[in-house]
Amino acid sequence: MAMTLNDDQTMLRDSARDFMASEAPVTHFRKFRDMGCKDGFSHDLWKQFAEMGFTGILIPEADGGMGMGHIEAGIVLEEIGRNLSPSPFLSTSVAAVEALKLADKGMRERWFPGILAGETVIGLAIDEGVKHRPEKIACKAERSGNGFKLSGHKQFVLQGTSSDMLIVAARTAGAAGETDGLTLFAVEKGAAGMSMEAARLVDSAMAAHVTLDGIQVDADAVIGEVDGGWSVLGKLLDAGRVGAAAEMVGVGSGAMDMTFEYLKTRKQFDRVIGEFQALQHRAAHLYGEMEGARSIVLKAQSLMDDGHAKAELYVAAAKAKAGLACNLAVREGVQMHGGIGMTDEYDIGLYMKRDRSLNEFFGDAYYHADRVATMNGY
Amino acid sequence: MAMTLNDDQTMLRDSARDFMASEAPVTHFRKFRDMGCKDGFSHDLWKQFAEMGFTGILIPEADGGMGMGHIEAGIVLEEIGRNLSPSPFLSTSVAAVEALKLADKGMRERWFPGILAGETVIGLAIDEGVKHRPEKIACKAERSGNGFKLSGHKQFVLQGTSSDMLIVAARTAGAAGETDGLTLFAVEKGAAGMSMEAARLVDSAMAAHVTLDGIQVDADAVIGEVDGGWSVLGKLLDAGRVGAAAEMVGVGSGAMDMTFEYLKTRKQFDRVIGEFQALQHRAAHLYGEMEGARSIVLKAQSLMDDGHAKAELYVAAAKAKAGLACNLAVREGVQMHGGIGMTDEYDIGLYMKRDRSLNEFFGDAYYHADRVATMNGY
Amino acid sequence: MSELETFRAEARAWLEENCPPEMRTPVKGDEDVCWGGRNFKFQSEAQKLWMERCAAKGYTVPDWPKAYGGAGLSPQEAKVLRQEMAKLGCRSPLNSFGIWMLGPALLQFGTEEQKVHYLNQIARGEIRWCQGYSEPGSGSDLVSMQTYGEDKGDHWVVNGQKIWTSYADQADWIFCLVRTDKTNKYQGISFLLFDMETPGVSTKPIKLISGNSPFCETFFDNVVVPKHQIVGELNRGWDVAKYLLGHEREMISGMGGDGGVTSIGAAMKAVLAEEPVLRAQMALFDVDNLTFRAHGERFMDEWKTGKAHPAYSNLMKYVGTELNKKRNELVMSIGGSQALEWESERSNGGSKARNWLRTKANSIEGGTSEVMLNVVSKRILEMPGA
Amino acid sequence: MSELETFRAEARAWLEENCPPEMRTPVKGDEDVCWGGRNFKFQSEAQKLWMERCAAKGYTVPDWPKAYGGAGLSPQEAKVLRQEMAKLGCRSPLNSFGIWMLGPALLQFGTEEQKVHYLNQIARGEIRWCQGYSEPGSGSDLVSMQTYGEDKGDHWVVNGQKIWTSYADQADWIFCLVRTDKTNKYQGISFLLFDMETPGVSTKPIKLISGNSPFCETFFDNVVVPKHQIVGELNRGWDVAKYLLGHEREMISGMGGDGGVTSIGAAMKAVLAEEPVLRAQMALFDVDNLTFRAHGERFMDEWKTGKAHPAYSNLMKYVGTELNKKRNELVMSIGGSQALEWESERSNGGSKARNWLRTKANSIEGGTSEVMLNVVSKRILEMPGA
Repeated sequence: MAMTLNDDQTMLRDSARDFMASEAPVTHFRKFRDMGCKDGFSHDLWKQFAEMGFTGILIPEADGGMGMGHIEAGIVLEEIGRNLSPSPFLSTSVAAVEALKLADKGMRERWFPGILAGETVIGLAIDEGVKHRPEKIACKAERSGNGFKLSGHKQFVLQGTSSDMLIVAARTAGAAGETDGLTLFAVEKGAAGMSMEAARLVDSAMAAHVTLDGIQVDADAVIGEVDGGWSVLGKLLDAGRVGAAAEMVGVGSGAMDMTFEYLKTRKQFDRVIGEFQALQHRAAHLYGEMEGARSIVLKAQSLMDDGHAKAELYVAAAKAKAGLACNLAVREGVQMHGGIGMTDEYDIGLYMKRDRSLNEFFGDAYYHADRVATMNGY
Repeated sequence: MAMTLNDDQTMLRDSARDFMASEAPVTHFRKFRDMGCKDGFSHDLWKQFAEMGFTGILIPEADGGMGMGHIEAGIVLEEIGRNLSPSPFLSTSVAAVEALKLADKGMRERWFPGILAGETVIGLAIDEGVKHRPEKIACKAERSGNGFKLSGHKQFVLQGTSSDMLIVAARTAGAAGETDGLTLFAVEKGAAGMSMEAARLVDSAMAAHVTLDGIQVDADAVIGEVDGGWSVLGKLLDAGRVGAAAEMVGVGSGAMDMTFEYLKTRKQFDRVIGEFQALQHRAAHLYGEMEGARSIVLKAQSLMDDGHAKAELYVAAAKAKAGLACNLAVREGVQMHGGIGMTDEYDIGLYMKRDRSLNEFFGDAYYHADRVATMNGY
Repeated sequence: MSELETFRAEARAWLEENCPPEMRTPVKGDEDVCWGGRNFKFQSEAQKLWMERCAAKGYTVPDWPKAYGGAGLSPQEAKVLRQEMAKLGCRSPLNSFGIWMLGPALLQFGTEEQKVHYLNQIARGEIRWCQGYSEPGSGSDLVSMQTYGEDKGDHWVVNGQKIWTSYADQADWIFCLVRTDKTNKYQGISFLLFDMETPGVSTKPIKLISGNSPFCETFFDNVVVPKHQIVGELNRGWDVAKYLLGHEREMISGMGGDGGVTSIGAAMKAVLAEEPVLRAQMALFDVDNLTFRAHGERFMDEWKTGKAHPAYSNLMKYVGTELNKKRNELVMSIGGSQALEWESERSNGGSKARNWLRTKANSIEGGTSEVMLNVVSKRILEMPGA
Repeated sequence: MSELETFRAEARAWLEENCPPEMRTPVKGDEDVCWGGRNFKFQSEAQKLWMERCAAKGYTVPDWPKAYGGAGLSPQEAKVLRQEMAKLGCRSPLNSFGIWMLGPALLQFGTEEQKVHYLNQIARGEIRWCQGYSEPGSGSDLVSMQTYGEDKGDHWVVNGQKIWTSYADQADWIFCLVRTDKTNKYQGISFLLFDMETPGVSTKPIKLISGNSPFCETFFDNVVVPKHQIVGELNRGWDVAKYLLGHEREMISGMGGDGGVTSIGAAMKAVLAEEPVLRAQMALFDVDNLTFRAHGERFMDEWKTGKAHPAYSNLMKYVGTELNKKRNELVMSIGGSQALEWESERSNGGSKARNWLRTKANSIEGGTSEVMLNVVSKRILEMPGA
């Protein structure tokens, strides 16, 4: 495919851009943050997402969704990033949906309608340590009765306490470090033995620590194959990674545009600071990094949509590059804003916080650079 | 000790600076390069080094030397670096002498007088692969008659074919990867079974590939203890590393000064290019990097002279930092010189070549950063 | 035993006897720091005792003359004292902008009367100072400041507004740059001292991205400042300010600390063992960190012996603050999702994240990195141009 | 089968039949490259045959119109042809500044007569071109050039000196910027074409740090250039030059290549396994490299559809050349002491070191990185100032 948006995609971008800018701009985020909202997002906005058709963007048409791909999901995510719009879109409509697409009909019918309606939120119970290391999953799922008994600890479950269901990755066989023997489970809210502690993050999102204390689930809670969860998880994670990368393109672009605007208006030493060549060169370099990030993200989305064998490599590179570029954008943004960039009153600091969370979510740039090296054979 | 040069050291610096600038400036280097000199250095200059007292700077007073330390050796090396003066000083008078200081009297008496007189050159036969990995030494030294029989392959032996003696690190016990079981040997020129192939390097120095084909040496060729060569080798290498770092401070400073001078005179777009703020900021940043390199090298030298337990850590950090800073200096130097920096006629490219060799010699910045991490416990 | 070693033994003995055990434990947060001043609430009896004992001995400002509340130590002795305090893990008895910033300026520019009066107050922790330099809109361009002191014979009447006044809401007095001549941009500013309780002074904390409010906006509405409260000459306040900024830069660049050579990598070994690329970043950081500590040591030794370029502190400020930002980026990376937590007990109230965000100001306050690079390039490297 | 797939099959068949086996092996060095021209010595019969067959088919310049020696392929067809050539490992039949630089400029600015004449010569590899832009002292500041063409009615008489003329000593003709109006700095330069055998033209190779001499100084001493040998309007040569520089930038940034996405890390696996910090640098480089290839692909697609900013090639030139320098630094690091060798057979005559040094010019020639950043900042980001 050509590395440019086609007409449909351009239309989607325009409508997503208008929607986020009018319904969920940074002021919307501030409002929910300042009221100390326990969900970290607005359920009303989530419904509006559904009305716009965003929540089902990746759900197949046969299941009532839009049947679109990762490029389209990324278009929405970029605008979410640019406006810091708080929502469960990335976890629910991108990562979880990608896994549920591989589930049987019963599972799809159980969850897709709620997602399409903007009523259902799904959390991802993957990470167990402070860093993303899915192959090290140790949570246990032992055969028990008609199904399985889950036990272990999960963390960094975004919107966990607001979720109607958690996708839990657990080990039905093998040991931590092995990719075989993992299984994904759909565990519903309020399951006996599940306890959660929500923690507010630096970007005001809510992330839960989840304890699974012998939770009993039926066999039909399994998403995909027993012991074969690694491939489903891989799809879920790659969707989440390229999605987080797309959101970071939005966050970085938002921070960059705001900063360039500031350079064109702020005066120091009787000159607009954008006239200073040292800042100009840094601005141009930053622009190049963000343009690169935008390109590799588009490439990775396109390969995912094509089911290309190299998709995994490009997704890893895209998550790494978007993370590095967005991080540069927010660091340069705060520095070039000077003192006011340090104040809570100005938005640039909010972009820095959001960048930090997104960089960490689904594995940071260093983790993915390491994966690129491994996939490249060294 | 205070992190400034004392009066004696300042005098030494002034005299080394005058000497190199008048007797071995870049034109001297060019002359030997352009004549395709097989040694890669001038024996006459080596004698002059001796007359200045440089060759015995680290040789104890009891052995007829100056009895000075690594700070003083570094002062000479910095001026060598600044002028790209070709000489066997680093291998012979710094690294080899540091090992020979730990040898018995017979060995010291055999070699120190020639070094003091500027007549003897010693080569270091340490590296076996393309990268510096001393713990991986595999060359064998098997017991044989009154001594040992050496076999194996060595490379990157600077001034190897001009050397009167090679210090050969070989394995009397243990296997590649172990630090125990190494022994250092003094192998004289022309030993039966030794063959060499000299290769000119990018900086016009001559480095030999050495084949040891069952070379028979007596027991008294051992430097230090049999099987205990790792600690002697460690001393030799740390002296070489901090010495190479000091030389890189000189190379980087020479390149930097030349570049700053150019920025102050070259005109483009009707302005002296040093007026451009983007170049000014890069210049100031580079200056900071070089000043940092100068500082950590001085610190490492000082800790070596004090026999401090942290010397090894600081030497590794100094080799890494000097390598990174000097590399930045030559890259910025060539770029800021523009087109003429690419010509053989201008000196800046010679600094780039010398930097590359010195960065590689005794382990590059990445190798030493890795060692810093290991020594720091992670 | 050399004189210095005798001093070391004495200092050691005094510290062992006088430093309460509670004051030998690591500082956990800002609440453990003793700032002194009229309104300071000591966190514990030990904290109060430690400050008072040090003040009596002259050890809050060891290298100041005895007449001004110091112990009159030589630079070498002061270094030995710092070493011994570090060995025992003694906390700093008193932190203060008076000690770090105003003090050195008064020692250089103050009258004898001012020195005796203000320096002793500072040394005893009686008066807490804040700094009034920046103004809204002036930022890096300090000479564009507008706060004006109108000459009324034996006093000035000051009107205007300052911003980024550290802890102004907790400070007792302010040292403040005030325009006293509107016709001369550079030589029309004076360096004034006045009480924050003077009628007309008010403050308003600024909430930062870290969630904390260490800085204030400070407003002056017809504030009366007697003429004897000027430091240095009339309209030459810029000289004092620049001198003082040099000291601030040292402080911010982190050279006043305990050396900071301990790698943060070791404590994070388990994480780094599984993250080879992150470990490599940490390794390269450690190289830079060891370098900076050696650089700081060298700079101090050159500074003390008059060999350092007068503008060199600008370089140290640039290098040190950029390094500190990098350190905190790594701390966040290694800390992973837990370091993102903002309020939880597990994250100690988000201390890693808040510290990380706080460090972003390091390269802005006290002269931005950009201004530092300008100064280094112009004054040290002597690059041409305006 | 779609039209494009039909074309693919045909192209494939033609290549298999016409590309000699020797021309399907990797290019080892500059001596394997076919540059064409009056004095070119073909390295082998196969090389000559391959160029001639391609020229006859229009495949030396596949997307040029047939009337000018091309095959008249659409951009899609040209891409397919490149893909098929890459699959078979076919060498480029003809490299030439005529194809890469002058050709596109003539297509845009040339008269019909010029197009028919010069483009066909280029396509057939008959005339080898060089570029006369830079002058000693002008460097990045091209408009300050001094080479002057005096108007003599039906011809100019050119005097002056150029520098960095690529392969001028081997070229047949030159496209050259010449000042034709001394009163107008920007609009006083014309774009002239002339034969290097014209009396008064002489060249002198410049030895580079890589040891090679791909560039010359070129001298003009009363060189007669007929008036019809101008491209574009009188005194508007700068428009032609800028257009052409855009093409040069693409070429130098490496986007014309085969994609270049293959990691150099895999081949160096054994070294990298023992060097964790170097491996991390390589990993981060691979991220940047994959990024740049995707970026180039996106740029090309946007360029072709008219969506790219006209100055965007400046950004690609900056990013691509800096990346290539970094790649070669890593190649040298991984190659270790062997890569330092300069003449040995083992090092293939120092090819790694010489390539590494050669890449240092990438960010200077065809517009320095600094000029590229200026242009991006001013024209794309619309930053204020002169």
